[in-house]
Amino acid sequence: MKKFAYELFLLGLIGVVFAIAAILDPRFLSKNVQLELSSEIWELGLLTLGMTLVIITAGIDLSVGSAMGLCSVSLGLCMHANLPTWLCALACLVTGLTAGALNGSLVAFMKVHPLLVTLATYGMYRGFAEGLQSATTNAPVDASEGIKSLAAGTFPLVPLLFAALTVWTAILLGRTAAGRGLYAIGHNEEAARFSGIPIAKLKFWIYTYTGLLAGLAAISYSARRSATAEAGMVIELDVISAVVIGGTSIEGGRGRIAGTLLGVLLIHETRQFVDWYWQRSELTLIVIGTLLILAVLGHRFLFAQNPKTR
Amino acid sequence: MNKWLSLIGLSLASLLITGCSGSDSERDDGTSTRPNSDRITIALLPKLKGIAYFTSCAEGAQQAADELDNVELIYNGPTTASADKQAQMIDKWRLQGVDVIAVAANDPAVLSESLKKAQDAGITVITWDADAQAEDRSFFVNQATAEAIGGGMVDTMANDLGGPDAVGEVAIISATATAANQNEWMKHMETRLQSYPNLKLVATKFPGEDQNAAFQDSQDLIKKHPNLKGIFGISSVSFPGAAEAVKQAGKTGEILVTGLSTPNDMQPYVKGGEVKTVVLWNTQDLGYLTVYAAAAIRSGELQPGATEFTAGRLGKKQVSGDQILLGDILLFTTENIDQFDF
Amino acid sequence: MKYRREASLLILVAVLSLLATLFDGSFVRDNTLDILINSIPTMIISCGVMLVIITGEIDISVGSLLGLLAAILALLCSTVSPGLGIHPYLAIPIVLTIGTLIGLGTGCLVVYGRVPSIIATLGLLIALDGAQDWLMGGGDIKHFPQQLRNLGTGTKLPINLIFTILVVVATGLLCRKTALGRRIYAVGSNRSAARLAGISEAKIKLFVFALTGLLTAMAATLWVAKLGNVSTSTGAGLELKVVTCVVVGGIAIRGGRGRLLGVVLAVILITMIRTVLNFMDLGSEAVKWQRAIEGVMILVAVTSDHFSQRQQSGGSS
Amino acid sequence: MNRTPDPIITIESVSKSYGGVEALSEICVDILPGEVHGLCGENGAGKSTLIKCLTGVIPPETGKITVDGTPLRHGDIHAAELAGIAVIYQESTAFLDLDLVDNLFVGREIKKFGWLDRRAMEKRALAVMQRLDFTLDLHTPLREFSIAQRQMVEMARACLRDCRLLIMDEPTASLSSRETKTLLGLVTQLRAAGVSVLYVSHRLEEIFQLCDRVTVFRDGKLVATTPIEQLNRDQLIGQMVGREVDVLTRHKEHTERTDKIRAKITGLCSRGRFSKISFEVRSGEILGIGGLVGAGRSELARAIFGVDRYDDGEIQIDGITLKKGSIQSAIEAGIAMVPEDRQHQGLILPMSVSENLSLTILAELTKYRLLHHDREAERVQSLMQHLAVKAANAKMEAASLSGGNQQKVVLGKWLATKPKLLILDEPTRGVDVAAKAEIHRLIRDLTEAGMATLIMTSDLPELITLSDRIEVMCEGEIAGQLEGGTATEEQVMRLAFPRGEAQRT
Repeated sequence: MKKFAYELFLLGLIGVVFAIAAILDPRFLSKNVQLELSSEIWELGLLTLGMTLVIITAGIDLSVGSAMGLCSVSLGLCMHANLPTWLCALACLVTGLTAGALNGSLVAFMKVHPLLVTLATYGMYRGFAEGLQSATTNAPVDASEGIKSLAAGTFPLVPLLFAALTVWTAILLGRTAAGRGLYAIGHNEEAARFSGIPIAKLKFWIYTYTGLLAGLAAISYSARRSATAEAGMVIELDVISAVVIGGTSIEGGRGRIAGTLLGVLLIHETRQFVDWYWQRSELTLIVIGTLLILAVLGHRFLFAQNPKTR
Repeated sequence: MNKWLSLIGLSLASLLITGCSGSDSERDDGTSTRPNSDRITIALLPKLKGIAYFTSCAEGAQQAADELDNVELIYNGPTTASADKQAQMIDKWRLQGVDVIAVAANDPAVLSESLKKAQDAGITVITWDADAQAEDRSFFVNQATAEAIGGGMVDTMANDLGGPDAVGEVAIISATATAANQNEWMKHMETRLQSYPNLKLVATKFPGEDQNAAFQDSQDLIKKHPNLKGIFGISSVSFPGAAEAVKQAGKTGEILVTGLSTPNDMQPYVKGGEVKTVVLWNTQDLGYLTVYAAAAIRSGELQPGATEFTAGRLGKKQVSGDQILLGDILLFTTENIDQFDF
Repeated sequence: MKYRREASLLILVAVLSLLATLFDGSFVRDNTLDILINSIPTMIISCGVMLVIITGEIDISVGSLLGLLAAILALLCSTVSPGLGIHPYLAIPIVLTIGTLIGLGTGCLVVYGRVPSIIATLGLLIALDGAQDWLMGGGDIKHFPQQLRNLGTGTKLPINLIFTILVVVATGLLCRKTALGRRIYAVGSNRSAARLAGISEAKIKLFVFALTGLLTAMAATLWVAKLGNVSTSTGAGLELKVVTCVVVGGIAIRGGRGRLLGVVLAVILITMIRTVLNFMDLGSEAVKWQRAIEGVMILVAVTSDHFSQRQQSGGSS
Repeated sequence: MNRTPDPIITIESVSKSYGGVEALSEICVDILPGEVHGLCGENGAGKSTLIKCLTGVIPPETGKITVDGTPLRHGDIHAAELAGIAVIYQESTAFLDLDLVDNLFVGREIKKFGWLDRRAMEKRALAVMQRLDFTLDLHTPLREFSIAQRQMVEMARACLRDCRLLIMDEPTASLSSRETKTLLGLVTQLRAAGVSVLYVSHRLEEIFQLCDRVTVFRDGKLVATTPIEQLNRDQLIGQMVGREVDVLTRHKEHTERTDKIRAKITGLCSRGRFSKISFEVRSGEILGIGGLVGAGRSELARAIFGVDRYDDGEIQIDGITLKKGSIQSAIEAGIAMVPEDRQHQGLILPMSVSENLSLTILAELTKYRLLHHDREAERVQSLMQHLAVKAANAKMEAASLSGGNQQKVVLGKWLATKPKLLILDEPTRGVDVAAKAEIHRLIRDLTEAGMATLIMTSDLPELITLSDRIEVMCEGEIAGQLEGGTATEEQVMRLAFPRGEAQRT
């Protein structure tokens, strides 16, 4: 149990949010409300899966939100052209894959610092999304019936997909050679290289995977709202916050999917409840920012594994 | 052991944070989300919070809510003009069971799903300021259509530059290239410009929400186009940015800037001469009317097919089809701007 | 070659100027001063963030911080409600103090709280943005006293530019001519060695964060003075622009390396991209791609350096 | 020699413990003015802790340190510096991004009206370099200097501080023989000038050559302080390990040396690093590569292991040509490498011993692509037994092991791959005497079992006793071959020095 002490702590915090909600407005906790509000969580959840891997290798991807916007626009263009649903979805995923692969190859093969690469592509992908949208449809595109029934219909495809990917990512991280390699890279890239870990390959694939997830998230988002360049705006802040609150070290080498899931849940519930009860958008920002700092402080001072080392 | 202590500590801290801010906000706008059978809860959703335009609408709305003693008003909106965030808020209001949701839509397509769901849940949905898709709401409190706004700005500019035969180059400074409202207005502006053959649109810029960029773009336009006579600043960022750029370039009087703004907000530039005419309507009245309309629709007083209804101090207001008309566009100039305070 | 980076940035600036001159013969004459003035906020803040990055940390909260400080200054100075109408010469020192204190607070989180700086400042980026919106309440704040506006719009003498040059020169002197400056580099270059040399890493880091806060407050003041308008979007996205400039200017993101001159050139370069694109006849369709074009240029600037560096140093350790 | 009875530094019953483990207990040592005082002990004996106490990096828990009769403020770096205690650390404390002048003066800048007085600093830098008899460019960032040159800068930095006591912690660990000679000469010079030196080294030859008295620590306790004349080599080792150890067994002729060529390197070139390298290593053979630091040995090792690319030439393992610059294909072909820098390249310190050991054999431990934890534990357990790694359990962080045990883990993770060719780059640097002997024995056993071994080392006795054959490198080329066991240190050195310089020395 000691191994999961921090996860328990996060659970406790989520409990605190629920407790506050129970006192202030119990309606927030009703099954119906929680279910309805959960539609917001899937995109955040999907993106954190990739981001956890990236941050474990001591990397970062600031461009996920922008990539999601670009994917959404490409999906919109395909739907606008009345292409078959599967082709639309495929185009969206391929866009994400390509965006991720560009990040990945610059980080892995050109060895540019991931912060720099994704800082640049953050502006670039959003720029392309906006350019593409305004040069073609010049307006968001309504999700086609096909896409709607695929991702926002009665069959919970997105949640199931998210669950499956979560399990897959957790297994990848905890039970495979690749996962062990990711931790090794995060702790000490040089030593990992000398141990024969295929660093470039692994890095390339995790950024590409993150791009693919951005594509998935874009489909989910577009089905709920519409295909627009606005998709994923500033979501990267929530994604990074959720991963870090989940106990993944921004310095690399430490982190678990279980923590990330709880981080997502904590951010989601906090945001939703503050929005729900106080109805002040700016207050939500203040609370989320403070939560992020407090969580990391809490982790540092309560769960530092080895107080002897600096 | 100390883990649990810490947990308690943290929870206390978070309680404290949320607690403090809670009392604060309730004092500020006196909202309460408790439903009450004989009271009407109206949720007023602007395109974005924090700009003078919508704040003055909210002031008017609050006046109306105070007059109608059975109305509780919730006013909240996204901090950027994001349709997605608006949709999230509509969803929450639906779940909280408000009675009326009044939306200034950032994007009809994005909001459609949420509005439909709200209507299905028995909530009265109306739009104000910017319309959604017609089937997604019962009434639209129409202060001006996109066509009237776009056309109005062009007419004003042409008028200030010398009437139907106005000669010169004009430019538009918008927000982002994907801003739905601005794009809609620009479409109509370009159409209307065709009726002024000697006004030539030489450039359109998209500085986003960045003040500095809006200023820089205006500055560059002024230098690049020496024959520039007019700039349309069609967002809350680009209008003052353009006016300031004209002022600092020493082109006051030579280049005119116009756009949409509350009179208070642009008053210094109207006085200064960079802006001859500001186009707008009475925003306080808009908020006021919206709340009255919402209450009237909810109580069944105002039903489809009606041709007019009484809105407090505004008196009888015309209803045309599913549109409630606010009245004419106001033009603020140096003569009349001091008469308005919003 | 030691000044490789600076030389290539200079060449890029020259190429862009030339390009713009093709479209407008008097581009350089007409625009040099304006480009410099428009670069002021980025330039001043970059000086601080550069030092932070040299110590091996990062500060991405400056955009929100600038917004918050501008809002505070606006509320203090504005002559119309909700402004308090305080004399700017009283209000400015207050804002500078608040800026420095917030910077110091960030430093404390990083140094004593041991929160990684990217996370601490990410949290602040989000929270301060909320605080700014909270404070602004209604809408834009205008109506500033002339003494304040004069700092930004002195037509005869660009006081703000002169002041910025002073800041840059002072930063340069700090880097090259003072013990403190060398210690900032030393901490970023090898922190354990710095400790053994008797340098207090904590003090150095607190200093650079506090300085960044102070410089951000100065930039906020000049921002308000120049644009005469504070809105809730003031400062949004500035942090990314600043970090981009610092990195393109050749400051190693891992700390210890880089020169101010490169950063100054990078700020000018990145500021002028917009103006140059404005002066090229992009046509109504191409204008929509402006942000994408800027993005591509920045990506090229950030990565091209790695191409050449790789060739230079080969694969050695 | 001028002997004053009063010691300049007295250490009285100093103790310090970390998390319940006593690193130093009741240590009493005095250091006389103008003496070179050797400090010996196995890794973990407490030498580094004592140094940290002396320099004020950490405060001792009990006891006191006096300089010239005045007690030193504990845990105060500046106080120690003011008292004239300077130190050259084991790990480099250079600022690679700063230039030479900055490196010399950072923390103790010369100022004029509050500004840096660059000219004065440059002048003093030149003076101190002259005194130490070397010249380096003042404005080149240290990154561009060799390790030996950086070490010289460190020396100069210490000398600049007008120190009374200079502490040198393994100063020659990464220096070539010639550079070592320069450095030792320098120490002698300092002694003549009245500076005391506390000299920490695993290299016993240096201790005997240089020191006046030797203090030996074992497990945090003082064993003895003895004048050097009263000690011989075996006695000193005896003091360190508590028993007499056969440190460097004389080379035994391998009877089973087969003729099977395991690795064949032909015409390997890498511009600016090495050129025209050709040799063969047979199964059951240890090939030593000697040469000065900077002769290209490590670079060669890196190229063979695929860390760096090379321009020309070919590497074959069992007749199969390797892909250039790919560690993965080198490992697949059966090459393993124990790299030079244990802490940064060899191990992942924050990971557990078990995770470190299994890192190279993850593919073997998977079933349906999933890691098999039981199998992993089994393999790790057997490796740890085989290598006699001293760790409480396999879940311990690698960082918490001693240097020798860490090196065993590095060795172990590569032995797990059952390599055909094992490359060892400075395998025993910074490893204590006992662990060194164990590592040597291990290398020999494995090689006899059919592995081919390539060993790069600056430690001449190690090179000579361990290798079957020796290739000596000089300025990136092979200067000559020697037979292991029968070669002398002088022969190696003669080949290692560039032509022209050899005559002079």
